[in-house]
Amino acid sequence: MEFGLSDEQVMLQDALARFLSGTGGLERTRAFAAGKDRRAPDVLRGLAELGVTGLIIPEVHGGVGLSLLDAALAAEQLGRFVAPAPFAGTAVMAPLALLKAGDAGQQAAWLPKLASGATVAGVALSEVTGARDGAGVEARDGRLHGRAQFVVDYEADLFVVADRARGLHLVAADAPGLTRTDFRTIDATRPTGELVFDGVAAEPLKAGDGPAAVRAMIDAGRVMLAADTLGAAQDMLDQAVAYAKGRVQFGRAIATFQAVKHMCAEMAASLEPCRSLVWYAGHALDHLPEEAPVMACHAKAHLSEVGTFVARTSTEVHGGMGFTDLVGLHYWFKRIGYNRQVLGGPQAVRAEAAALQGLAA
Amino acid sequence: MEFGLSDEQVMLQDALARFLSGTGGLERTRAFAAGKDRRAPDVLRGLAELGVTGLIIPEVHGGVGLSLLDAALAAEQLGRFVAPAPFAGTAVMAPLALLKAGDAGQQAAWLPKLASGATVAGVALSEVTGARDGAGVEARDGRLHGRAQFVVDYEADLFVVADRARGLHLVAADAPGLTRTDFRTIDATRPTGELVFDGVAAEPLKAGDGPAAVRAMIDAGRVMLAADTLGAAQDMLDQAVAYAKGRVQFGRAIATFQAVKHMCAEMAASLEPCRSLVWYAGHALDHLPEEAPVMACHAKAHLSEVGTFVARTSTEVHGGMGFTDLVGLHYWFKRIGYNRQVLGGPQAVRAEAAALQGLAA
Amino acid sequence: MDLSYSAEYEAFRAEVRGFLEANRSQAPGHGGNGLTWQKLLIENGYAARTIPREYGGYGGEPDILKSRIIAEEFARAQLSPGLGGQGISMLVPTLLEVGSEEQKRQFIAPTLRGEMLWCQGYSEPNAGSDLAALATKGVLEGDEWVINGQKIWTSTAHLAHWIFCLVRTEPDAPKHEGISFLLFDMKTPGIEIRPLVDMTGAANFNEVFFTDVRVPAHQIVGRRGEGWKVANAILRHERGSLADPNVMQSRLNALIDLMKAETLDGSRVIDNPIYRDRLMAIQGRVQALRCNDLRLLSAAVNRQSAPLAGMVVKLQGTELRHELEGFAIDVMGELGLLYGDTPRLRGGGSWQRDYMYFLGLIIGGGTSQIQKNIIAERGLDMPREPKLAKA
Amino acid sequence: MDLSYSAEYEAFRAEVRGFLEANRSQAPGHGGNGLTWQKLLIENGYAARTIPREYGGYGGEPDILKSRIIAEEFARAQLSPGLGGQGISMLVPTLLEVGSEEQKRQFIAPTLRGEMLWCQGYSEPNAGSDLAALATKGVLEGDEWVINGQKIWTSTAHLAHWIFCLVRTEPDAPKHEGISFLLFDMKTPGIEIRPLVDMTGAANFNEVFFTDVRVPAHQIVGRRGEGWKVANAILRHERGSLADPNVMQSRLNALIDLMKAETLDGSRVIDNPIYRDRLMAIQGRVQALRCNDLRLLSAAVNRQSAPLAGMVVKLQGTELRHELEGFAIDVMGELGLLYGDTPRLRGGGSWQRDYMYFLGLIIGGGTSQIQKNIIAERGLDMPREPKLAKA
Repeated sequence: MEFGLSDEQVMLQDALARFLSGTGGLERTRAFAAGKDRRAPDVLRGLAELGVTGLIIPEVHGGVGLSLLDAALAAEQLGRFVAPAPFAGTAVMAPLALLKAGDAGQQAAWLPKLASGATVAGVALSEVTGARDGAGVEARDGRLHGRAQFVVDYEADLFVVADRARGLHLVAADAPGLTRTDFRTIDATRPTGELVFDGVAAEPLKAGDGPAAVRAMIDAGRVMLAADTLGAAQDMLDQAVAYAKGRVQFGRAIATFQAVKHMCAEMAASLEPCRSLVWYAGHALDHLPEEAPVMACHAKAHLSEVGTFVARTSTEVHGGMGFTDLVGLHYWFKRIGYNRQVLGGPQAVRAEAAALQGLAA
Repeated sequence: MEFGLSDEQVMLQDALARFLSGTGGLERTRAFAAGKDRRAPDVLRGLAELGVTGLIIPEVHGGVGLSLLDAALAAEQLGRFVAPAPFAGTAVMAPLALLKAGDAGQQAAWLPKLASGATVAGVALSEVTGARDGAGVEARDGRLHGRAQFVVDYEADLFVVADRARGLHLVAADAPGLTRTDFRTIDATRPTGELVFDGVAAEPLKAGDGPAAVRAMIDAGRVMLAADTLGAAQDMLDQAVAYAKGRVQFGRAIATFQAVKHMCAEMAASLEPCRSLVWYAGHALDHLPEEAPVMACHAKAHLSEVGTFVARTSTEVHGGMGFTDLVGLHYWFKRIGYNRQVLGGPQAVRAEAAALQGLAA
Repeated sequence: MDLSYSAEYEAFRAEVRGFLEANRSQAPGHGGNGLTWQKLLIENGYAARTIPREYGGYGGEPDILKSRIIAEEFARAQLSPGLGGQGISMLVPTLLEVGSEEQKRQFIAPTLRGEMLWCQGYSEPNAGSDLAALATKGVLEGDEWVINGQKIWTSTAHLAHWIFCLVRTEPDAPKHEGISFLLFDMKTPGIEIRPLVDMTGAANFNEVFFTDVRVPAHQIVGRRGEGWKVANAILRHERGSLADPNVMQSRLNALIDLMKAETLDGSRVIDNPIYRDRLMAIQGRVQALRCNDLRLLSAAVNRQSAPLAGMVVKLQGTELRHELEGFAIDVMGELGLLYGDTPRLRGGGSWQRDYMYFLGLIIGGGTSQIQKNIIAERGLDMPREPKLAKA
Repeated sequence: MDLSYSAEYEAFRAEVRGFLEANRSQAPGHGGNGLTWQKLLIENGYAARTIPREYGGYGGEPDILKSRIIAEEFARAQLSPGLGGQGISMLVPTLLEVGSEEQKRQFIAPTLRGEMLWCQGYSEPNAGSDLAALATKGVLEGDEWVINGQKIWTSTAHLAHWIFCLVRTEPDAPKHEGISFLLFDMKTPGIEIRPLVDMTGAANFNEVFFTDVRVPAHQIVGRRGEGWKVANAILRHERGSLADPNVMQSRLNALIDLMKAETLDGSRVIDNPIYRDRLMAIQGRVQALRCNDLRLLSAAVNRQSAPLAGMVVKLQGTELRHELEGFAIDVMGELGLLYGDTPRLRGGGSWQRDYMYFLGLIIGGGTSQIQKNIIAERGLDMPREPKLAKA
């Protein structure tokens, strides 16, 4: 019985934190956000060197063969440093698609490239978690038609696309008939956009159970976003505490004011149990298949709510500075905001949790 | 343009406050709660002498002919002093029923008695605002069948009963075939219970538009409960501030702790706009018929939420004392809890507000 | 309780409507020019209404209801209510109250006409909530103040011709009594302006740096050391205006339209009971603040007092706007993340912008923590925090 | 991460189950007697497990997992886990840590057997959050303490044989150092007990008044003036136990059953999306606290540290229980108001009772404000409030 991180897991987190702070931390994120590049190759390369891109890919395919909990721990660090890097799609959901629904040839063709970071894969299944704007993709006669919005890790070479029947397909980024429309969102660290399929020839993943693979991808994707929020929110709390200790008003550090202390205590009190929830949900993905979908919903919804509270409260503790670009706190605020909506907002995800338990009418 | 209380209205409030504190205030309520009496005749008599029982009854019928806003101001004082007295039913909803749906004979027979307090009328229409436990009343061949729960001002001589078709009926408390079952609730100040009708002969109110009368009764009843909560919550805030100024811990009045001050400030900030909301909703009942139903819903729902917050927060400011019977704060807490559920809880009332605006599917 | 307007006011309303109909073509955005429009409004008493004629105003009697009617009718006609800005809203009332006759004559008229734009130099990096801690120094050398220091949150500094500024001129006086209120030209040598980008992505504010900025000694309002008093009377006016419940009402209406238009899995969001419940909860709170506003208006008209009702407006209003805008983002889901120049953007990105901007307003102009202190101490008469022992 | 139990522990679990099956008929409520049952549990190591044999315990090694397994299996079998109360949960550990050999021999065994019931005398009317302010005085006269003062929040005072009590014995020492920890018989002359009725309508607590109560001098635990230290080590244990997430889980299950059973206008409440959304939000928070509890258990087993995870349990857990119970009242609507001996009551009135009782717990054992101070200062290393100037 051990519910905690192994030494190896702590080392993974530390290594990732060292790399991400060494690679520039907030300043790298700022430069990425300000520039015209839609990828940060240095960050991606570093992650590949650390094995993060191949974290859950089996060693036989060039990965390191770790668990989805390890992936969640990596996501937490990426959120903590608001890293401008693809992850939930290319390193988690796309490999899961290949592992659960791809045939041996597809796995051999793509998994090593994903593991090495040579290929970045985007994942288009937002419509399965809730279609907006009438979007959705249909497969007819081996070709895809329709529209997919809010692709996870959209700046990609390859797309894993879920159709309305929860079948999965591979589409090259330069496939004829595929039109890409870049979106701008509040979160400059994770580019996204829309794909329009006009009879695009696609390669189906049909070795496994498509709907089951889609379910696993959604569950894992939600836990990754929750973990990302955990890391970002923890950092916002840490920044708030540090700022409050240093900021003097009325002749004393504002950290000595009970109102400020209580704001920080409330953030800590709501956030600390979230860490265990994310661990459990991450563990469940691999080991507790019956619990995994519901726990992924709860992790996603609860971290969205707590994340929103922490994002707002940390900004308040920073006073006017929190509102400016000078301290850059808004990168964390917006990252948490993005994680809230993608793959299902809190209401939608709670409704799904109820349905999964047979509680919905 | 004047949105405020007239001198007469302030005098009415003052007179009522003087009477209710003079009649014993909390101690009178305690005695009532501890005793076996289900009525407090001294309180009722005093209210009658002040004209409160006949507040909205026209002078021609022995009342004082004031407005429903005046009635809301009276309800506020009753809540403030957690007075063990019938009001929303006997002094507001029942007279409205007679005025809007009764014929001249019925009005002449009952309104003077209600005005003088000689007759107390209970109102049975909970099932119209939301039927629990399969309750509900049907009228067949001039007789009533079924069950009505949570009668407002249940300790009564006469009942005004709404059937499922929103027809209204008068039933004497001792009518053959009528069985009464007393309930005990958290709120000892306002006895309630259930009526079972086994083919009870009833006198229909059929001079006016029954459903419209029921609508007016519900709107007014909701505003009265909201006003009662306003008064009770304001008093809980006042008690919290007074307690905090007097209570010394760690060598200083707890009112000097920022956490305690902010709890009181948050109560005041959420409660103060409620006063204007109740005024507006009360005014709308008489003067803005198109707005009245929605505003009554908002007053009821919003005061329920703010009331719950204030009830809990004031108790916390009182520390352990707030939890005891020694200071008796729980009478206010429970009064607010009662007002929250009766005539529709916040969710139900908000759903009705949406439907009234044509927003529901 | 009487929510109707008397015949006099109804007549006034008709007059305003008549004016707007007749002059629509002269309004900015409808073919007219902003400065000409301002002149026309002042001549007719729809701008600078209560400012004396000798200083360039209309010279009318103060009448809260007429002011409200003017605001309502201009909003209804969707025509500009004339020039705003901190010069007109803050400096002019200040000068009228405490300026010298010469200052009134020199500054008020060009400010009203829009020829002289102002910015405000109050906040500093280390003097936010604690404004009395401000450190920008002014030293009298001969007949000039020599000013060094830094201001922050200076909106429109890059557009302003002049600044009204708090400067510490009496370093040895108690901290509230060592500040003076100075006016000076933004073209004076030694002033550097840096735009301050905020979380909305816009530079709504600036930092302003002063290095040996020389200002004629007579450009002081009030006496030396009275700057705190001069500034404070006006600051209070600013707080309520950040959370106008009528603007909130129109945002709520826009939100309802949004919920009717947006779909999730093919169903309108407005048809989802959970979202509808949240909408109604917000509507109830908006109504409470609208009624509170009506009470404040009435109290002002009838010279009654409702101090607590006024104190809670900023705290409650900015919080509610932040929540309302955030709820709209939830309504749109992923589409609510879109921001800036991007396809599929809803409402010009206003929901995200205002969600962030109102978080800024929760903080700005006195944080929520400061507001709660004020409500507790001034509104509920709770004691101030005891003095600290010297460290 | 490994949530399974090793073979040793699975065997132990099987052993506990076997015991429970075999001995069910001896349990209270199933034909057995509470004191006999307690004796049987101690003999088998299911109660007083780690307490040395010479003091009447089982004498086993501390093993957190076995303790957890015992608790789980007794709960699953719905059989009494043996006697509880403040004597067993608080006094016995205190005596084991700091009691004299004589005190251990005199008090522990009869307490464990249930022959000696205790109450706790810590809080006073003016020493609640500020326990160090306690004023009950003990003066040594000859070889007796003479005690005068008042305690409050003394649960089971009317049933207890003895009390463990904090008394100020050194009036001239600094306030934390002037308190002693005394034990005495509740039949000692001069003790008056008044039941303290609370908002739930029950007398869950008492006030206890001392007038010249004479206590033998040797009935002190630790030395004079060490009472604060003696009491404090144990107090920490109490805080977490107020919000057991496993109890919370079973309340949540009961809530779901309630929502399936209750109807509004003929529809099951569980079929209303708004209520379902609130239910799921609560379930998510319950899950977070259950996972947090698992982490604390694991940290204790593996001697790791998770201080913040422990500090937040009381604040979060009591708050969540209060909200959960309050939500159940909303689910029932008017029926949720019923309380006491009344027709149509649901769940024996437990929802209303726990709604109120958990508000009491939010306050009791350190108010939420005190909890937040602790989290900020000890958990987040934020500075204490500066010292006040002497008034």
